[in-house]
Amino acid sequence: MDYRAPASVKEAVELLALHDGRAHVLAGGTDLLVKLRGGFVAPQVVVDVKAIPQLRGIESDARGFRIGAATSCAELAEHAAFSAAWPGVVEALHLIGSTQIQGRASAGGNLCNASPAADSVPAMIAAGAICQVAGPAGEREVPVEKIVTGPGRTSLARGEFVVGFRLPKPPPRSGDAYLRLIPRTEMDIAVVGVGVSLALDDKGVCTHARVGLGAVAPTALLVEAAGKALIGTRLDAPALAALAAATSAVCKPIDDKRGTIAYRIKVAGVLARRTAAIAFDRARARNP
Amino acid sequence: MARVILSGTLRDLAGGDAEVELEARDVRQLLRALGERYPELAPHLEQGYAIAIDGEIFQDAWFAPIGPDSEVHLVPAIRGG
Amino acid sequence: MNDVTMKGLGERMWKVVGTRPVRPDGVDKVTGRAKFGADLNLPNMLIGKVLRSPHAHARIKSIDTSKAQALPGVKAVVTSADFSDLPSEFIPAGEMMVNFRDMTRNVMAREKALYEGHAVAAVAAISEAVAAQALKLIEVEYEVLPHVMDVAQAMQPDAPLLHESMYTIGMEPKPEKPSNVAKRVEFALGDVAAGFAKADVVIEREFTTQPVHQGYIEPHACVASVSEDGQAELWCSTQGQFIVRNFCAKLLGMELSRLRVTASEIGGGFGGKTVVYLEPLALVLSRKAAQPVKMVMSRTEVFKASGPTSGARIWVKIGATRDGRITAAEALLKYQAGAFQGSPVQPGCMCAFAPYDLENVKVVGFDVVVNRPKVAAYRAPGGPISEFAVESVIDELAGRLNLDPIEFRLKNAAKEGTKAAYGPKFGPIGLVQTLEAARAHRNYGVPLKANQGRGVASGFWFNIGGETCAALNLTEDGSVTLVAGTPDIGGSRASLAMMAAEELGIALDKVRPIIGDTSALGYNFLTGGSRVTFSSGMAVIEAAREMIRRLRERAAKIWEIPLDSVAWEDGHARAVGGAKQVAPMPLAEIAKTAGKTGGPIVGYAAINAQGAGPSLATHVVDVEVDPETGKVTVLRYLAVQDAGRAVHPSYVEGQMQGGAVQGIGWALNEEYIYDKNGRMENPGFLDYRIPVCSDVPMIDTVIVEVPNPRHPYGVRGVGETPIVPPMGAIANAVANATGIRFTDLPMSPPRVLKAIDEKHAATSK
Amino acid sequence: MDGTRKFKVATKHHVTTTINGDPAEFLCTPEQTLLDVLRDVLYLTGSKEGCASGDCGACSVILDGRLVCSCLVLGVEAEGRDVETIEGMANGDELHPLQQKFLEHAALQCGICTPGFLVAAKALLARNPDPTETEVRYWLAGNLCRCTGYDKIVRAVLDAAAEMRGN
Repeated sequence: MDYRAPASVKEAVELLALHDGRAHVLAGGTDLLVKLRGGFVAPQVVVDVKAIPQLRGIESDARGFRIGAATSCAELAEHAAFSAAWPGVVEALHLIGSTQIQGRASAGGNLCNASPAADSVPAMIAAGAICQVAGPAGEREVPVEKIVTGPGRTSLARGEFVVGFRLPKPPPRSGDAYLRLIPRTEMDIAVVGVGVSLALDDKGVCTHARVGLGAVAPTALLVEAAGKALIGTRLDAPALAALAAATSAVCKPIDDKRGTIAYRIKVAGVLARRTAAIAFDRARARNP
Repeated sequence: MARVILSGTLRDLAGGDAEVELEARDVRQLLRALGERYPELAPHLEQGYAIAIDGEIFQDAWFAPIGPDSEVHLVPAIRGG
Repeated sequence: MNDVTMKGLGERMWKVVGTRPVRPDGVDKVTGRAKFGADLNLPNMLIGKVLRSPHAHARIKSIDTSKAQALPGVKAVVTSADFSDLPSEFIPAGEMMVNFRDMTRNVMAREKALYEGHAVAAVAAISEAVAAQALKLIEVEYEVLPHVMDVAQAMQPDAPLLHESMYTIGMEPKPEKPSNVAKRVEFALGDVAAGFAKADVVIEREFTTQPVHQGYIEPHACVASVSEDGQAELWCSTQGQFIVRNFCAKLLGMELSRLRVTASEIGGGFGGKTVVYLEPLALVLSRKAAQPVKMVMSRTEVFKASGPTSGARIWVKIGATRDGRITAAEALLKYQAGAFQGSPVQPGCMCAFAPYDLENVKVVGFDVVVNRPKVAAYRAPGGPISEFAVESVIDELAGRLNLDPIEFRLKNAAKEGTKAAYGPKFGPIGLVQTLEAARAHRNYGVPLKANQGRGVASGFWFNIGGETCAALNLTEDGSVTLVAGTPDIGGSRASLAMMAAEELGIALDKVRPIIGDTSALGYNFLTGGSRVTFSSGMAVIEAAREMIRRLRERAAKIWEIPLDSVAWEDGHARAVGGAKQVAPMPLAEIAKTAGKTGGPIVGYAAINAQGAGPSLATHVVDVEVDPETGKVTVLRYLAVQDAGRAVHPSYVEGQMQGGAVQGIGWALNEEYIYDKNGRMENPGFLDYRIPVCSDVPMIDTVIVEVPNPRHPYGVRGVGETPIVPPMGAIANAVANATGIRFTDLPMSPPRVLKAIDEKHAATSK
Repeated sequence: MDGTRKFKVATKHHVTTTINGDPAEFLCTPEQTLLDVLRDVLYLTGSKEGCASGDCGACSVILDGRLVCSCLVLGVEAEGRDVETIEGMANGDELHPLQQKFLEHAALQCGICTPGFLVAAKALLARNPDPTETEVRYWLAGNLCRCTGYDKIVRAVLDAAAEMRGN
């Protein structure tokens, strides 16, 4: 195995294309190093993308935020403006592993590792994040929910990798939140994860809602029916019940060491309700 | 004579005798006497039994004294983690 | 808040015992200097690795190591052919008897691989990478056999047999066919049928527990070096360097004195480091390669090939009168032994009802082999499993009788003179005192909210003594080196040095304790059975008394007076009885002239410590259950325990707190999960969920002191009892929070939610 | 397969870095983790391997001011970086307040997890000099201890924080 740390996107794309399929992108390494150690992957080369300026840091402008794909979760969580704008995304990022993992893990890595249970992905989906993908044909933008196609699989083409994310500036009276269920309080993989992002009109009625759902299907899902259940409501009990039902309805989980099918389906609805309530409170608190 | 109480598996091996009286001034004498009285029991006695003499447990202690009126229990040896 | 309740003292003024000094090995451990198992490197050292069975049960038809042997950089390859077969012979080990025929098969599979992770071959090479490559070149031909994982299945007449020649011991009539049941044991007192007939209320329940791992953070590790003349050195992380020496010498056919074993600092054991895994392999590899060999397990190997303790099925039936007196109790325990016989079912039987004063008791246990790693001792081996079940039924009975759970236990508590269900009468024991202290504690009165519940459980463990040596060497400047033979897992160098300082009457910092290797002292049984502060402490006190006798002799010679005219007080020799008017002579002064007065002054004790007193505990826990997710949160936790005498109270509390949190893990989340092929699905700390810091509250403690009359300072072991009550206490708390009795561990969120939903479904019908 | 085939010697990288304030150089293969390098190449064995998967925290080090698991960092990634390990925590013969408080509170039993906890706690107090008990517990959730039940560790960290604030 070789190790390369290119300084530009172009150079990285070339390396990835050259070693087609046998090169592995290294961002925070918190998943990759475990796989290397366990012998689950044996790349010819690891391409450390952290030396590429575009992959690091947070920028903001009138339209919103751009985050470098390899920026560590700890850096993102410490960014005051980003945390204020997208608290749900930040709490999801902040739940990826321990403090130690936070110092290394990145949103790009969490997405491209393509685990159905990645914490940041449902929150990013709810937030309507756009993924910036670089490849031999240049850069393209893709909604975050279109990247992962199955456990361990992505839609990225040969030589492509994720360089960053765009998140819009949150509208007035909007809020987002993320909750997950784990057996302990920390250090576990989500059994269910739910991200909700919503906006209210000046009367407190929900005008926009997106629900992202993790760990209950081969990929994280955008649950459109769940969002629709909230729109036009003040998140009263029937609306939350409809939300829970819509969320549970799309679950296609498996029985595994982390939870049963029945458990995941039920808890997905419970968490959707609880997450929406938090997002709702945040939206109301963010009254312009 | 010391009173020796057998229970559970040991009692089965001793043909159902729950209690016997034996002449023994220490643990080794007791084990010998028991083994002679109950040949079925003999091979088990060297395998991890502790001796409770008047309530106090002795392990691997051949010369722990047994009084003339002592009550003696055979108890599986305990090791612990 | 941590409290110490003093009871029944008044015999002497303690100067050192009962204080909380900084431990003597502490600085090494906070600076990274302390050397643990994997921290030793020797010149010319090779790295050894183990090839392990991917199958839960398979006949090994052939092993071809020729390609691995031929790989450049590979220095030795071993299989079971490198170990002589040993006859069936039982000797005492960590928790009960060990059979060398089984042990040699467990360290290296012989005819069959009996569990996933069972060692099949091992290599030593110039680097870890080469060793790993060599493992891939070893060709093993397996015939995969049907496997069996659960005791109920394993006890079926048509179950796949692990050992074709195993016949159940303890069955009448003797079985004619082999089976997976190694042993039946029974303990009985009185007449249970008559007892149940007198009961007004009888409750019987079935329980299951899953295997749980000791979960020490340091993986097994060792370095072996065998020279061309057969002299061997072994460095390893173990709870007993002497038992490692004896096991390895037996497995390798060596003379004991030719193998010197040094115990490294040990990064946790909890019973799991009382057996050998890598050590004999490293020695054989080193003997073949004539170079030092280091071996370290990965975490995956630790889970798949070492530990755990038994999973079990338990049936308990208890009857009581309306006024709260238990009339009869009965239990049936079936414990997984793993691939070889030797589960802790026997101590499990003996502990089951030990906290209670009962006239009619019957407990039957079965030791059952299954295709899982051979169980190893785990903190009070066997006790937590049976006592979880018993404490659950006790609690339910208290509820049925409308009695406070502590009150009900007090009405039936064993005390001094109580005849234990397993036979003997107890000496002074502290259950009543722990119950009373728990009831008086502020935690017992905190009001609870919706979905919250409080649970109580008590626990018992025997504690042991055993063979022990200690040496005290007086140096010329009056400081003392202390050599103990029991590895220090949780601060015992502190407690031993404190007892030496107390007895000699000198300052604690004048005593420097170390753990000796196997050539430094006579035989020591291992660190286990909560025996170190008790037994090594007893040996240290005896060694100090011997040293004091010699100090008095020297003073008597110097003063030219008879020995019995010299007393030892506060670190000084004093002339007494008017023989001579001289100023007391401090220890340091006698030390300075020791060479001129007869040579170096030492104290040595070699004993077989008897009279270990049981330690009893009562725990009280408050939990909150999320009714929509089934998640249980521990809100408050109180552990009360009888320590006899707390030599260093901080480390006694540490045992209580650590055991409680291990128990929380056992109760709520820890379990071995296997797929249908008998392969473990969660062999790592990600999915084998031991409690993390944010999972638990502060663990409040109260130390009760009911001195053990058979120890010079009143000490009882404290290390194991704390893991006994938590599972029962938490199950009882969850029952009080939800109205549902949970009988299966762990009470993980899916299981709890399922029960809650089923209850709702039943009540809404 | 050919039993006599040669094993491939991996190309080693030359890495220049700073460890505990001192310049350091080492050679490592791309597969070696920073933990492997610290322990097996530089013989800084204070950082421990408990899991090699980032789940136990026994290998915690501070990399450019960030707390990380050294088992999840490649050795080559240390190039030009600043690494702080347990061996650099005391100031000469003066223990760090956290080290002192761990001793006073008996916040260790076996001690295998202690270096990781100390490094992690140091990183916490550098960012948050006055943490609550809950903040301490969540910050340290990536450090497993099987002996203490965490009680005395949390107390030691809170006490050290108070002392470092000058209370």
